Amino acid sequence: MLSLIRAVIGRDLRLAMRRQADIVAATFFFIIVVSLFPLGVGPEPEQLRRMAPGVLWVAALLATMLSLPRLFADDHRDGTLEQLALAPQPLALIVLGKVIAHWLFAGLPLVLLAPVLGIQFDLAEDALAVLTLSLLIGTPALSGIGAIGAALTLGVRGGGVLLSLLVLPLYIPVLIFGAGAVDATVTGLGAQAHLSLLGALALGGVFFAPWPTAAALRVALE
Amino acid sequence: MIHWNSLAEFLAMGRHGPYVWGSLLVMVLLMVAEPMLLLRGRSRLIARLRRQHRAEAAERGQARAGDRSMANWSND
Amino acid sequence: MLEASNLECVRGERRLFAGVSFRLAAGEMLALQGRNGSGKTSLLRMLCGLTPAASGEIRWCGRPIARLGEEFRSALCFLGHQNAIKEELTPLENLLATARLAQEALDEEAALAALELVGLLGREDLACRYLSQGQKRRAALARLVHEKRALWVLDEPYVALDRAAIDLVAGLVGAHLQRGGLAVLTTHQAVAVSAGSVRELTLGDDAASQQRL
Amino acid sequence: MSNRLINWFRYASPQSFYPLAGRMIPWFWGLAAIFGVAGLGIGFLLAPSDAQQGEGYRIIFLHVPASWMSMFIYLVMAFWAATGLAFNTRLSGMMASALAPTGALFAFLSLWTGALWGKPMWGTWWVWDARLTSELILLFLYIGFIALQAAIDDPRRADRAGAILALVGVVNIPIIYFSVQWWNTLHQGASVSLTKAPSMAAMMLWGMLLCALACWMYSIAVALMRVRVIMLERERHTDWVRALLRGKE
Repeated sequence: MLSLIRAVIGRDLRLAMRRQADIVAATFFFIIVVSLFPLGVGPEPEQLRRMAPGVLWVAALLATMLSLPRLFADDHRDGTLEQLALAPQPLALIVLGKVIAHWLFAGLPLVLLAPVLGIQFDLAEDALAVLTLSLLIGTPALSGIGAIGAALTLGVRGGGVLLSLLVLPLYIPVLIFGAGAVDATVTGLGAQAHLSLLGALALGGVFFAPWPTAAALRVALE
Repeated sequence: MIHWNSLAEFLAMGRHGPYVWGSLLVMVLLMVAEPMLLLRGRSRLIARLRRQHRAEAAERGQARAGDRSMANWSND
Repeated sequence: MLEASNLECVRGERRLFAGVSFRLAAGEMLALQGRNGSGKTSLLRMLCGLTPAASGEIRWCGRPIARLGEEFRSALCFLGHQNAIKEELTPLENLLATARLAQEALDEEAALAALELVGLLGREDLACRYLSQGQKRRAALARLVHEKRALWVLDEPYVALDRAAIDLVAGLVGAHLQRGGLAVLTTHQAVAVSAGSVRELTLGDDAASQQRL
Repeated sequence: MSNRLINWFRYASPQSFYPLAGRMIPWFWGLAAIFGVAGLGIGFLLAPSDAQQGEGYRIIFLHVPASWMSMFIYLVMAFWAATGLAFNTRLSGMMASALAPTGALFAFLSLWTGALWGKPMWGTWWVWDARLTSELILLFLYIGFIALQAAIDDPRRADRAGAILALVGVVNIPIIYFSVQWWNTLHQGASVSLTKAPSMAAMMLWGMLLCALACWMYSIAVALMRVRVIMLERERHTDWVRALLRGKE
């Protein structure tokens, strides 16, 4: 079971490394969106500090959305998805592997970049730490929940736009607790509660989402 | 029994008239429009299906006639 | 072992076929024929359990495949219309990754031997996107060299292959049948296999079975 | 028990459900009209004005039933979706897709009446109140469901994809609602909220219940009408639809 998940992760990571342009594009999208905000609302440090958690988190949601359509589309096009669906293990396990791989190449770069971008917004050290931690805990949930949308819109007309329509409302709790954690640190309330709830969402997202995703993939393959 | 003393008072709704009547109007309008649209869609669908079925029946009749003519031709 | 009774396939508003029944024992091969659009691929996908049949049932060792699930899938090797080859990976990586995903033990030596057999030695380190259509197909078919699962379902295995490669694949299928395996494949060409008995099934023969619903 | 349930679903085939629905629709329209007239009569003519909110509170007779229905319809939709996935019945998927537009309509009406209520009471059209925000997200979920089904050509596939989405949504709604409420208490603190409803006189309660019943009956009637249209469309090549349409000429 673990070896299967490892095999899926290994394959997807290798594919992602051969196609680095995608990762780089999504990462730069994140950087650019975050950097545009101060230009739009002005450079007052006080205002920027207040906005930072929300801006970074919304940008993270959008950057994740950008890489989601290809999560299953490539495998679908070249017939690999059929092979995965016919593997003698539950498809949900394979999906779990793909979700973890997606997080490693789409979510983790955002986490690593967050402290640097947070400095642009004049965040204090403790807020930077909580921001990074909240992204570290929360982004797996984005990959997990997003996989459901990616599977549902597989091979569907206008899939990309539809995907955001389906997935973004489901991201709202992650956004609220993620940005809220940083907010709570800034206002001195302590981020403990937010982070625990975020952790619960991430666990739910990563371990329950593969089942509806697998069901949706089977529907798409019919 | 009735709460209002005059029609004007009823319509004014204690200065909240536009809000109250705006709510009611839109709600009633949409709740009337929805079944109306459904009825129209239904009659259009039925007309379209009838046309289709008729066309199919004609096609099938023609195909049968075509079979017969083929048979005659091969008999010659 | 593999048994299909009264299968019906509906695609959109068309019935592609109905009343398709056959029975395949160990060492037998079913060659599916029929013109384009007669539902060959649909039938294969049904046999794999990817597409549910509109009516009818498929049984493996006497039990419905829908009920068997993973037990059936672990006896099944499917090679679809598409190659299931990753353009970014080399033939060797593709072969190893496929085996690992199917939870089969395949070491690099065996994989290289398989690639040599299908004539891809010397190209095993070249990303598949640089290969020709026929070479990609060969890379996909290299799976079959060490494939030990009982039921092979192959969709157009001979497409894009030259004469030598066709003979090679026919040989692999023949050896598989000789081991007591089963195979179902679609083809437009009549290709003799070395061993095992071949049944033929032609889809979409009678215009009556294929009709608009 | 489950066996009988399956049988019941099998008998509820489109062919036998279509005429049954046709016979039921007028009754539900009638009930909707009676409840609606009674509810609006009590709410707008008989009920006394509210001490704090004056006459504007009467919007609540529209707003609360619309919100209730929008949430209730999502649950019913998810129920049909689940039965469709579990028993693979044709009718369930059709019912789910027939309910979605009506649910979206009520979600929209709830937002609309909420905004018109908020302007005189709070002095603003929109407040990021937990309920209003959740209602907005619910509207997004409905729109997502409708858009997904519209984008898939094969109706069986559309049904099953929609069913998975509806079930995911139903699991998520409580989480979303909880998170929005959490967020709301942090950001708004002691500001006004809908939870501080006017202490309700018995007559107000009756008016609201009757209005809610009217919306309920309306939803059933409209959903049955729509499911009949969907049935005709999807089963257009079957003999019973052919016979039905021939009979009407």
